[in-house]
Amino acid sequence: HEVLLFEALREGLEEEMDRDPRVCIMGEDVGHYGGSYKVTKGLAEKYGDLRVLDTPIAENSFTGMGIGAAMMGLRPVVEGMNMGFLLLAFNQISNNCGMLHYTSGGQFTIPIVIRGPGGVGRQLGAEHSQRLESYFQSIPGLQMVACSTPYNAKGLMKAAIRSENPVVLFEHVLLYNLKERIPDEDYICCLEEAEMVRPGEQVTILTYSRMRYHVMQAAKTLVNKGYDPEVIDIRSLKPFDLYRIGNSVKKTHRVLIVEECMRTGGIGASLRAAIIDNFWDYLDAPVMCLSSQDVPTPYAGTLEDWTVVQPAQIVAAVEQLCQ
Amino acid sequence: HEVLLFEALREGLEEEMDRDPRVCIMGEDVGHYGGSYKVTKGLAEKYGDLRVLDTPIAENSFTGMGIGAAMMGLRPVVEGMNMGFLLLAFNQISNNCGMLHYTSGGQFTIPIVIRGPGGVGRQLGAEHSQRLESYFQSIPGLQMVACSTPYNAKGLMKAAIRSENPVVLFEHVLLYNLKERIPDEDYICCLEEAEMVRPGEQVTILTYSRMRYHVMQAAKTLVNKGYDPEVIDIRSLKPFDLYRIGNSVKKTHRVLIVEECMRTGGIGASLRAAIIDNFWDYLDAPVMCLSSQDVPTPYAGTLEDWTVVQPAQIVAAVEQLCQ
Amino acid sequence: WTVLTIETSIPFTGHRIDPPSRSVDTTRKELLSFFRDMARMRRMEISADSLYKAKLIRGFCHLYDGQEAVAIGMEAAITKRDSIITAYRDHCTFLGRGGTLVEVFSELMGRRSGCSKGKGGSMHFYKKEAGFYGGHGIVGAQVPLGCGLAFAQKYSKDETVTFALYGDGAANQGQLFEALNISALWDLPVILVCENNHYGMGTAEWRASKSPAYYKRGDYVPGLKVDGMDVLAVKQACKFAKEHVLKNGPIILEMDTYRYHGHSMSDPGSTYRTRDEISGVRQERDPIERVRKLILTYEMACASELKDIEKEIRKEVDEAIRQAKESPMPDPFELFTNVYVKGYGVEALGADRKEVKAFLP
Amino acid sequence: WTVLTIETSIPFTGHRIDPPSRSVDTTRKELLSFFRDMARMRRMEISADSLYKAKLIRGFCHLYDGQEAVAIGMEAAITKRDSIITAYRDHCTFLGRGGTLVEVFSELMGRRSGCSKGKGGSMHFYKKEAGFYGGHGIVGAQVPLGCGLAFAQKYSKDETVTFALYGDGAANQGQLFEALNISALWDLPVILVCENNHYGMGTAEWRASKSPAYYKRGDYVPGLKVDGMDVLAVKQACKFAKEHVLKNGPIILEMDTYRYHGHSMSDPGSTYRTRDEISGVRQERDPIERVRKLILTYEMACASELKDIEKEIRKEVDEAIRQAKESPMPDPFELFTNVYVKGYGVEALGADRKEVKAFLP
Ligand SMILES: Cc1ncc(C[n+]2csc(CCOP(=O)(O)OP(=O)(O)O)c2C)c(N)n1
Ligand SMILES: Cc1ncc(C[n+]2csc(CCOP(=O)(O)OP(=O)(O)O)c2C)c(N)n1
Ligand SMILES: [Mg+2]
Ligand SMILES: [Mg+2]
Repeated sequence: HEVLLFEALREGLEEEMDRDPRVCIMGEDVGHYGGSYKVTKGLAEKYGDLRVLDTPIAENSFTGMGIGAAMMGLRPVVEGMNMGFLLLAFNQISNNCGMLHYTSGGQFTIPIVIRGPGGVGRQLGAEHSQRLESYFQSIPGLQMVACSTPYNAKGLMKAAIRSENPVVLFEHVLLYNLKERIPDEDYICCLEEAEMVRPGEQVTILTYSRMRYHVMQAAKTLVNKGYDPEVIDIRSLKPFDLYRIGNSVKKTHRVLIVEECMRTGGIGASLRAAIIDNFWDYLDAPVMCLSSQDVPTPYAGTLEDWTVVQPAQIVAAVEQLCQ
Repeated sequence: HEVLLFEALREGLEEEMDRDPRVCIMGEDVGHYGGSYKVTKGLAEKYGDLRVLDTPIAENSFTGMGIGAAMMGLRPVVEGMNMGFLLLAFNQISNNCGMLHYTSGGQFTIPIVIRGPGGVGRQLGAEHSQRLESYFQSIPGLQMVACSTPYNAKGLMKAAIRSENPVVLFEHVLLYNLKERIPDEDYICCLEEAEMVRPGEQVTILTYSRMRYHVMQAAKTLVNKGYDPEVIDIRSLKPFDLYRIGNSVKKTHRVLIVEECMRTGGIGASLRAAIIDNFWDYLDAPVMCLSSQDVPTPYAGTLEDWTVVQPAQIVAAVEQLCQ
Repeated sequence: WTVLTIETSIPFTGHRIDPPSRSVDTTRKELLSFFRDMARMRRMEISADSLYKAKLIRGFCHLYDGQEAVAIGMEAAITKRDSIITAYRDHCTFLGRGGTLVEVFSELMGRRSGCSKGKGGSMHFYKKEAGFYGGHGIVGAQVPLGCGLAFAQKYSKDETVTFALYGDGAANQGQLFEALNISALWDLPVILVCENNHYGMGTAEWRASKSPAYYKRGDYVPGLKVDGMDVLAVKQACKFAKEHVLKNGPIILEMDTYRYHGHSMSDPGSTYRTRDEISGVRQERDPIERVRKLILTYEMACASELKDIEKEIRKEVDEAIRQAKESPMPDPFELFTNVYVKGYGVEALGADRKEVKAFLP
Repeated sequence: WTVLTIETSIPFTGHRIDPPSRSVDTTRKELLSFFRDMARMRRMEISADSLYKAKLIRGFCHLYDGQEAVAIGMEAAITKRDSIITAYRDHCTFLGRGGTLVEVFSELMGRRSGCSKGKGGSMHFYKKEAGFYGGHGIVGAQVPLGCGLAFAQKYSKDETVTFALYGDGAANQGQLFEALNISALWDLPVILVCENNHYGMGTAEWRASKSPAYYKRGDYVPGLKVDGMDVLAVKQACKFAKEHVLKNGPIILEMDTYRYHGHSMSDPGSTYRTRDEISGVRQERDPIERVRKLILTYEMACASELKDIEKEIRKEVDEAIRQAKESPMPDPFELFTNVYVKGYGVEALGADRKEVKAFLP
């Protein structure tokens, strides 16, 4: 059946809530209002106020409460109305989501999912255009995935809920209305696996979330120009799927990373490091990385566009790499 | 005169407080108690309760208050009793320290200094062994420096206070008692400059903070083995001093980074990326990076030691690089 | 008729404090200026709505219509040396501080002549020289900043005060309680103003607050409940509060108010409240109509004179929009200015401190 | 003498609630076990102090001596199906929940047989099967977790409750106010227990809290002030609180208590308070001496029998230390276990999900 991405997320939630009575949802306006991006629409009616919980605007403590509930065996899905607000909950996410399993010598697990929209788009301005994957990536014990299609949105949501590890699921403000036909049957996506988007021979382009679409736009142009790029959506932002990534590098010997993070401290920097550590000998050219500019996201539309990587830059980078 | 590192920091604070009546200090137990690492000892007596402010345990809001005060022209120095506690203030640091200058189109500056001890050491356990430079590095608009000697501790403190930008000054729990003779005259260290620790010809070792001492221990062994490493303390964690770093790379053609951050999302990853982007053509070998393990810091002493890079590993890495 | 004394709509309710008198002094001049200023705000917000629908404004846009009396009453009690800080619903506060309509519309449309050069947008208006400290997008995070401003005021022995505004939803953010405690300990001249419009996005106050008596939420800090639809009551309360905090440290003012629009432009504003509720407030409590009635009752002006004022305002607003539309989009290089303060010989510090390495497409 | 009724030292003070009676039922058996259990805690903490001085314990080590009555009185009122969560001063709470001395000393010395395998240390004791949820190093951050535990209890209709403990310093953390509001809205069975030992590190309560009446700090949430040095008062209050929260949602208990030691091992504990103050509390309010006196007054045992108990305890503690010292240091590979839950065929996920790439020197 055909669904929009936000509906796919909702299906994932609903199926897991049906499957496992321990799954519950908390966040601001997730209940009666149905979620500001409609991801939880209708769920409060179906599951009641004890399983779909509207919270006050208190990110730090409702995230903490989710973690506490997870320590006791529930499987809470915590929504950051916008991912950026979870900066207020950073301590809980870092110290308790990420490290409690360790500091307790394995006694407790934290099977929580933290999810919500992030990324640059719609002129939402500086605070609402965060790419928290760069801030969160150093947290040990946390897994991070980014969805980019209705198919993988649903599959990753379901896998994240079933995981015993704390998982952050990144959604993107600009992708909620993507449409796709997805299977009617139950399926999940492996949390730790990258997704082959377009097989190719000449250069490996690694990307995720919204930048996947800028890359695919560039790929079209590149193909017209006679290039044959391989496009991989890395999906798992921590840990990286170095198996699939490695196979591609061994084939193409050239890598371009395209990310929406700012270049300092982004996912691209860590990914580049991992590739150099593991596949240096296979590289015929420096690993390139295109990132957003190191600036707060400006409001004005023209400036906002210049903040993130545009398809033309990707085309140019590939041409340079393949010289 | 000869001072311990924590005394050097105090001297820096005191001189700037004498020089500029707008400088004030806030934090937990910084006043009557004198600071848990004695960095502010005696200052409350000298400057009174309005300039040296004991706060409740409320990191998020006293950091916010420091930022507010800075908007109005004060130059607050905010102490994180341990840097790790500032995870609670992440939102204020990211959105208001880092971005307010930008979102206000330049109307406001935030001349605040945020400082405190961090790093692995003394078996302080997971929450008290954070290396927040990896979490903070993506924040646009923030400058970050790490001190490593009494000389640069004082010089960076003074420069940070005088800077119109928000500066995070990282101190290290294990370095407060380092002793050194420092000038009697007024001096500052440039915030954006790396420090040459040991000139050499064969390989560039980039490091900072406590790892500088592990590197220097390794350097001794390496010299005995006939190697000639150049050691640079990068000091400025954001932005990098690519001028000095570049000159070294152009000379040695080999780079080893030694950091205390965890390898995922650390300073090393960004530094490696910057070197590859800027000096690829000068490299004769892959840029190597030794980082802490991607684990919460365990309490047990033996495990704690294994978490961070040890001198023997540095020696081995240099030998491999110089093969 | 130089000074006129008017009763506030309802008495103030105090918490740990004796409330001020209901009798408020005012003048014809003041009431007419209240009328004009509030009507200008109203018109501005309604035009912003149209511009949004025409896609000239994008992103977030939180309108203040319904709440005008708070901004105007507050200004009437203080000077520009006092400070104000608020959240994202900030257009009218900016205007109240002396900002211009052109700056407002330019910023809303992301133009160069916007008050933040088009880089801030709707949620980031500021006016430093008039004591307006923004304009903040993260719910509640402006309150510690506000307490910090008050600290700086005390530090420099200015005898000025700070009004830190936040909503009923924000009232549940922990940082408010932290900052209030510190401000009380340090006796800071800060007034926490809770603009209770009864909804935080789609959530009614009682669903987000166990105790929606926000003027009491400071517990050990005194509070005052004010009819925020009555500009004279607001003025009286703010005057009272300013005097109080200079002597005794913080106070909380709860302004009982209402937003006519939805939360932001994507919210129709009618799924979590009834249309009757909205129209009831419009009919019975509208802050502009209240002043219009006063002016007419006391025969300070006639109905057609007020209509004329409204017509003038309409023109003024249209003219401002026209000018704002003419302002160009920001220069591309503005992407890199104001990240860091100048002083290194660079606009923005990239990986390389010597130079920005940014290539625009 | 099966059941004996004893008056608490002082009456309870209630906030928005009628306090329970001062008359507490107890038995000889209970009083003797209180004595033994508190004496064991005291001895354990004092031995930890010695081990720290001998450098066998490193890092942080926050001792609980002086506060024993809180842990013991609380346990007497509840079962192991109820949950407890606390901060870093957690050794005795762990013991109270049924943890063993060997696990305590092993963890303190970073040994394999520690309750957290030596990886947590002093601040990270847990005992899942007995409802002890730690042991947390960040001031105040355990309270939202505790409220979350209570949420899970309500969710599973367990009729059990959670005691979330924090200090007078922690009482100023915003997350407490947030979590309390949510808990009140959701009617959660959570008891917030403020262990007011009057200092947060070097800061006296009144220097950190404008209102140090912590039992009232919940504002709209009821509270009870309890003599935390009187184990029977603590028991009575906790029983009362448990019943209350199952029916009515949260309550705050303020336990008036005292820590004899400095904050942690690096704090001599005498720069911000007088030695007289400390010795005064020891002489007049010591929780163990109070129980000793009761036992002697009611002739439930003679002085020498109590001395014998103390001697036994001393042996028990020494034996536990001996055993703990024999426990080996953790295996190097433990560095990588428990980062992620198993399930991918790897212990820890590195950059490469197939295998850990870690080389130890
Ligand atoms: C920390 C944070 N959480 C959530 C949001 C999203 N958000 C923006 S406004 C708002 C409602 C705030 O309501 P209130 O404080 O009553 O102010 P009002 O909008 O009514 O003026 C929410 C939830 C945010 N901006 N920041
Ligand atoms: C968020 C945070 N800030 C600061 C600290 C450092 N710190 C540890 S304990 C403590 C004092 C806490 O006092 P209180 O809550 O009264 O508990 P007590 O130690 O008296 O049991 C401080 C400031 C911390 N661990 N976490
Ligand atoms: Mg509201
Ligand atoms: Mg205390």
